[in-house]
Amino acid sequence: MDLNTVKAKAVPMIKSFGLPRLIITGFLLLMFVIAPFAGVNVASGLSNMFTRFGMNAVLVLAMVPMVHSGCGLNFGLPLGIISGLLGATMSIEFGYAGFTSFLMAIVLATPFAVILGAGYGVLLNKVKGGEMMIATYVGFSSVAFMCIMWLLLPYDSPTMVWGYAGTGLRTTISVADYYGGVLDNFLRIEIGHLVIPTGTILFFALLSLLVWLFLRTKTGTAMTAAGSNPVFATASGVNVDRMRILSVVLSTWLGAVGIIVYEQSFGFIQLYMGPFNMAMPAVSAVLLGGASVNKASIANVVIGTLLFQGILTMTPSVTNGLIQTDVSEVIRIIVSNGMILYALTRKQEVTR
Amino acid sequence: MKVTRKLFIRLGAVLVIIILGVVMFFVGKQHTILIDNFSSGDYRALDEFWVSVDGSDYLDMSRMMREQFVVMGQKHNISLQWEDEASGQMLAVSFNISIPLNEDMMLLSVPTFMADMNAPQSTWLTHFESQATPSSSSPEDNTVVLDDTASFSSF
Amino acid sequence: MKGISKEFSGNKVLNDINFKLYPGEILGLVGENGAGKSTLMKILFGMDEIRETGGYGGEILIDGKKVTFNSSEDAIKAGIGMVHQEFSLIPDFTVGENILLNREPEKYSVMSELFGKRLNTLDRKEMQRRALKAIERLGVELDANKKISGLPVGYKQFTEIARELSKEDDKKEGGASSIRLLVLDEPTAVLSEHEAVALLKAMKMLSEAGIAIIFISHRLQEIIDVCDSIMVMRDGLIIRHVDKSEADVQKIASWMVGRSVKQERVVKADRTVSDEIVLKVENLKVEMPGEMVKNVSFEVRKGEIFGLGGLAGQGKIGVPNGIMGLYLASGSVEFEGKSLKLNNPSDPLTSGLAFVSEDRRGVGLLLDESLEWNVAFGAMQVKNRFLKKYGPIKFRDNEAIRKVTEEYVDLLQIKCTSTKQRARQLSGGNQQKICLAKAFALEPKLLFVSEPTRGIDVGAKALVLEALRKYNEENGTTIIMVSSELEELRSICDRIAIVHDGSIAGTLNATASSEEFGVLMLGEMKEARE
Amino acid sequence: MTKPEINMKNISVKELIINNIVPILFICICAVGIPLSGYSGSYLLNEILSRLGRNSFLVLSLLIPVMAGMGLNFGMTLGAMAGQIGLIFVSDWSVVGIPGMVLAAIISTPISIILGYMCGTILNHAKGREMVTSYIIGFFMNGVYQLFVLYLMGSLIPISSSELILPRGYGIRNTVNLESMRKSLDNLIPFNIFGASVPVATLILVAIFCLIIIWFRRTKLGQDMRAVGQDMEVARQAGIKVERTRVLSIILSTVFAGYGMIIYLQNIGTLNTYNSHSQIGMFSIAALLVGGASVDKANIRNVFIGIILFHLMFTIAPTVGRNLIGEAQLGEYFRVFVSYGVITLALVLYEMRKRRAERIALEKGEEVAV
Repeated sequence: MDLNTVKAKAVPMIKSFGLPRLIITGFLLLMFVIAPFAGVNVASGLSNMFTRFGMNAVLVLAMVPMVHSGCGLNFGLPLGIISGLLGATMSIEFGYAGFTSFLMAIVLATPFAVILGAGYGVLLNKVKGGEMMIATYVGFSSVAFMCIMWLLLPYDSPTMVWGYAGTGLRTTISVADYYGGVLDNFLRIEIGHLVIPTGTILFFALLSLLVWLFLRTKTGTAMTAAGSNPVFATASGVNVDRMRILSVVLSTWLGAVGIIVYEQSFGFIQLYMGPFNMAMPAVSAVLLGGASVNKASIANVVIGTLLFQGILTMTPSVTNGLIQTDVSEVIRIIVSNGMILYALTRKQEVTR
Repeated sequence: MKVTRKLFIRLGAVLVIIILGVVMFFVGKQHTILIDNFSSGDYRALDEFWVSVDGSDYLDMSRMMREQFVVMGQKHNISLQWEDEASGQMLAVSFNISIPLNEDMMLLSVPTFMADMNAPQSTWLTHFESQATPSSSSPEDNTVVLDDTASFSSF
Repeated sequence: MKGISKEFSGNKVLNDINFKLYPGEILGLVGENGAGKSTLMKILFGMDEIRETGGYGGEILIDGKKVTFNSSEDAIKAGIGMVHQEFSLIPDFTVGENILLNREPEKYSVMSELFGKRLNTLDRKEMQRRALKAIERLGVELDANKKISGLPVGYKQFTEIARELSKEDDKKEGGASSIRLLVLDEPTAVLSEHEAVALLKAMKMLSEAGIAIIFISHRLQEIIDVCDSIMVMRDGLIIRHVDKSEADVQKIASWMVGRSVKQERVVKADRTVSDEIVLKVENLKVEMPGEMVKNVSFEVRKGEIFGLGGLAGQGKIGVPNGIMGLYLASGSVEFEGKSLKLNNPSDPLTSGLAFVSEDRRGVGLLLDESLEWNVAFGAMQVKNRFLKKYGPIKFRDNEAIRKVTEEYVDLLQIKCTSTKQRARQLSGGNQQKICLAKAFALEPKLLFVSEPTRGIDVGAKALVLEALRKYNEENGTTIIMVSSELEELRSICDRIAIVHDGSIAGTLNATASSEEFGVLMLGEMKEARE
Repeated sequence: MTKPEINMKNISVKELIINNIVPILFICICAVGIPLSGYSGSYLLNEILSRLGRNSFLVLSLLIPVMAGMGLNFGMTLGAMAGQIGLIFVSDWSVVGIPGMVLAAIISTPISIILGYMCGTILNHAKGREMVTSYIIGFFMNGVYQLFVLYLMGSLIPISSSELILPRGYGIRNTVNLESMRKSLDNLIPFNIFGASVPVATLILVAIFCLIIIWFRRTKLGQDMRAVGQDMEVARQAGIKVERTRVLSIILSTVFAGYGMIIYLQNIGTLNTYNSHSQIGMFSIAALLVGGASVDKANIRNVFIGIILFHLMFTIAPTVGRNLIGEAQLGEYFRVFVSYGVITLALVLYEMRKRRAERIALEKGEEVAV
């Protein structure tokens, strides 16, 4: 095989894979290669990666429905997170424990997710073309609004409210006594340093399967078509606006479930400004996985989350080991926002 | 022709701005002058004198005192007033000092100055190394707040 | 202009065009859409488009000297001005600002020495003066300080013309000679009667001032009123170039459309078309930009191929788009005796209508999805075909979709690597066939086909028409075909209705003479003007 | 300044309210809030004057991109970063007072120009979604800024002052003390009115900037920007260099935002190295929108009305929260909510108005055709 044929084969492959993704994959591999030299245990690095993958994957999955229906990247993820937080705190307030509390959190979050999602969807239908900016700010304002609500809502479970005042929720609430780790510890695999939170990953797989199946139904197909070419969908008798609302509701609900999964793994509920910056990492993860502003698949979610979380877990330990400096925060910011920028400025996507 | 004219004007403008920057650097550089009334070597401290820097209010300095003046720029005027021990008359002197650009802190020893007013500036105006309290290198000192939501309350 | 010819990727669109123009002469240029008028004008104006597609043959002489325009700026310098069909005006600027857009006189400012010329301030007084001067030459009343957005269309048109006139003021700076020739591309199409009269008057004034004008219009009466000579183009040739005294509306119309019938009628004569009315449209009004339908009524018989013809922009395309609910419509549409809900795309679809849109890439296809999706999607959504049911949940039946797509790929001879290929990657003709397949998969009782042959090559054209004809014959499906190409309609339709100015000018049998169609298309029968 | 609409009479009262819903809402909030806060008039006046001085320049820097049709320049954070880098250097060299500010401005200018050029070029690749892109650019450059300030300063870029550098030997500390520069501009020309100190020199500077903007609108470049802002294609046909004009508008905005940041920080007196800039864009934009501006229309009047109303709310919110519910934190959250809510509301209204205008344009076109 001479050089030219290699080139001829490699160039389109790189193009379809995307240069930034290639760089980041290369970077991650490099991290794993040099990890032993930096005195970092590869196995614990991997387990960290898997744990964080489980934590975040559902949140990233929440991007998929909205992208499919043409609503763009779900910068309004905080809205779903808020629904999840409401569900979680109510489940604790009502005193459920263990796996029941996890289930109940999801069940209780569902009506909020549906109502908020529907309202949000109606709003997005009114601002077609400017969804992303408005989604960002809807997310932010709802977080700020909920900050007020967390102070005012009549919770009184002692584990959640401020001890001295008796009212107002704490900024962080431990879920250790409720649903902390219920998924992570289910069928947990431990081989030496390598730990895999099987339950969480299985749960993500289940949700992915559901989304995958949904996209193969008549409605799911209509939703994808509505995103791919709304005029075509209309001409084929699909109610595009309804499809978009449906997708927003789905995304919001997945966001709600996502945050509950995140909490059970993380061990704490973070209220107030906690959900504020959660949209960006999820957005960039799905983009990193190969999605674009109007196309996203489950595979994008899996690859993207693995890569993104891999970078996040490996860089701090490796750079710390090598140059005694933690540059991971900077790398996170540059990678995640750079990825979003790349997606926004790609030519083919502007012509939608 | 026109291109070169424009180029000259632009280069000129850039030059003017650079010069302005340099001037600002000289004019705005902050220095600390320590006026002290310590006995040093052969020179005895004065009982009492009054000092003013760049026309500020006179400050009363007694024996073994050291005062700090924060000033901007290099050229400064120092005025001293004291009571002559012999005649009981009030005497005054006013003189200019020029602080080297790279000196952050200078020590002006008044007794040394009084001993020989005509001595070069370097004899009584000397470099002073501030004994800044060595910062305790606790880990908290090394952390910075990167969370951008933190600035809400600071706004 | 001498011996001008132009090829677009092998298609000869202009062939040996020769004409002369004297100072102050008004030349009327008429022809059907696609006759080559616009291309000719683009060559004259030195547009980039021409050079990018391989330049042109022949030469242009001004005052006996050969000129070559490398860009439209060159043309402007030579004193040629052009007013395009679409306005290029900034809505929130005043008339004056628009007239002098990017040619504003400037006052010297010190800052410009430092930051470049663009920091000179505008010389408002001089702007006002030049704008007024240009308006004055045009002889119309136009307030230079009014904002464009608040003006009626006619005044926008005047602004455009005034801009061309004002360009001669630039000569002090840019060396442009005074304006010699003005090209007006269908300036009256959007004007009201009153405004059009004012425009014609302005044109006469300009011509008296020695400016030659090439005037393109579909309103023949206007042409006869105002022009000194009239040139008729068809299929890239000059058919006639006559003095106005030799022309009347009838003659011009027949020159325009009267081409020899190249395509044989292919419909079997003995085909039975029942008398049963299957579709009845009354007082249809559709708000489709550029293709407004004002009041259309017609009836279509079961099993027939019905043609809708007419010039571009007259509203024929709006008819199917309105009935299928893609654009806001009102009026009544009855299908098989049942009235259809308008403005609701799913109702006509479920009732058994289907539509192949003229906007293939915009409306007709999911460019980024597979051919399978494109073919099956409509049928899946409307007819619940290609689905597998598990309880209440309906899944796509990928196997059935693949099969049906392959079937149509064979049937319509669609050239593709696989049924999984993306629609974007196909050629125009094959994309059109996919659109047909999509419509056929719906198994419609009535099929709208809008401009099915636009922008596809000859072979594909014949195939598409053949497919339609066959489909009609074999399934007895009623087909309503909308096309700008009259000959195409005449080759397969039974009856043809001509749409003019948003309503039906008349319905003729396909065998009627070209002259009759020509007259209907130009709508001159109805609006006889003095 | 844009002249008032000629056909003012055609606008109904209802439409007038809808078009100005944001300022009206704010006037209501302030009208209710001021008595509840219990602040004295002179205190409020003092606060407003000081905030007017420190924020005007920043908000004014947003006007130019709006004029060029690029929407609200969320990328003004870039300018703020440049300004901060200037200030860090200046305080390392211990150049203080007005000369320090001037020097910081001089240092920030080339940085702003480079950043603005980058931002503008990227935005040219994302036409139609400038705002979300500029917003992300802000975040992205924040990462680069951190890389510079937290890791390279003190290691690669010489910074000597131990007051600035973290004990570990590189990176700038959380806060940079600008005490020696604090209010040096504000108090340059001391003046008091009703017990409130007026930052005369700052306001003069702001006034000069306003004049520059007014003058700029009348230049050829300003005219070109307006043309590009309204219709890129028409402007291109007329021979205006659209891309270049757009980049220039962003560069100008970035440079002025840098100066604005320096003025802002001299009033505050401390520089939060890693936070000061990150929210400044958001608050400036919120203030502009409160003043009745929209994504495609903004003028100097909007700037001042906006700053006064927005900061009035900002000042009183915590106290009102405490007086009303007994929780100052509530007021804090409230004002954050309002800031974001205002931007959301303004963006939504803008998008809806745009779609309605398209609809009306269609109907109008039809009428003419009839």
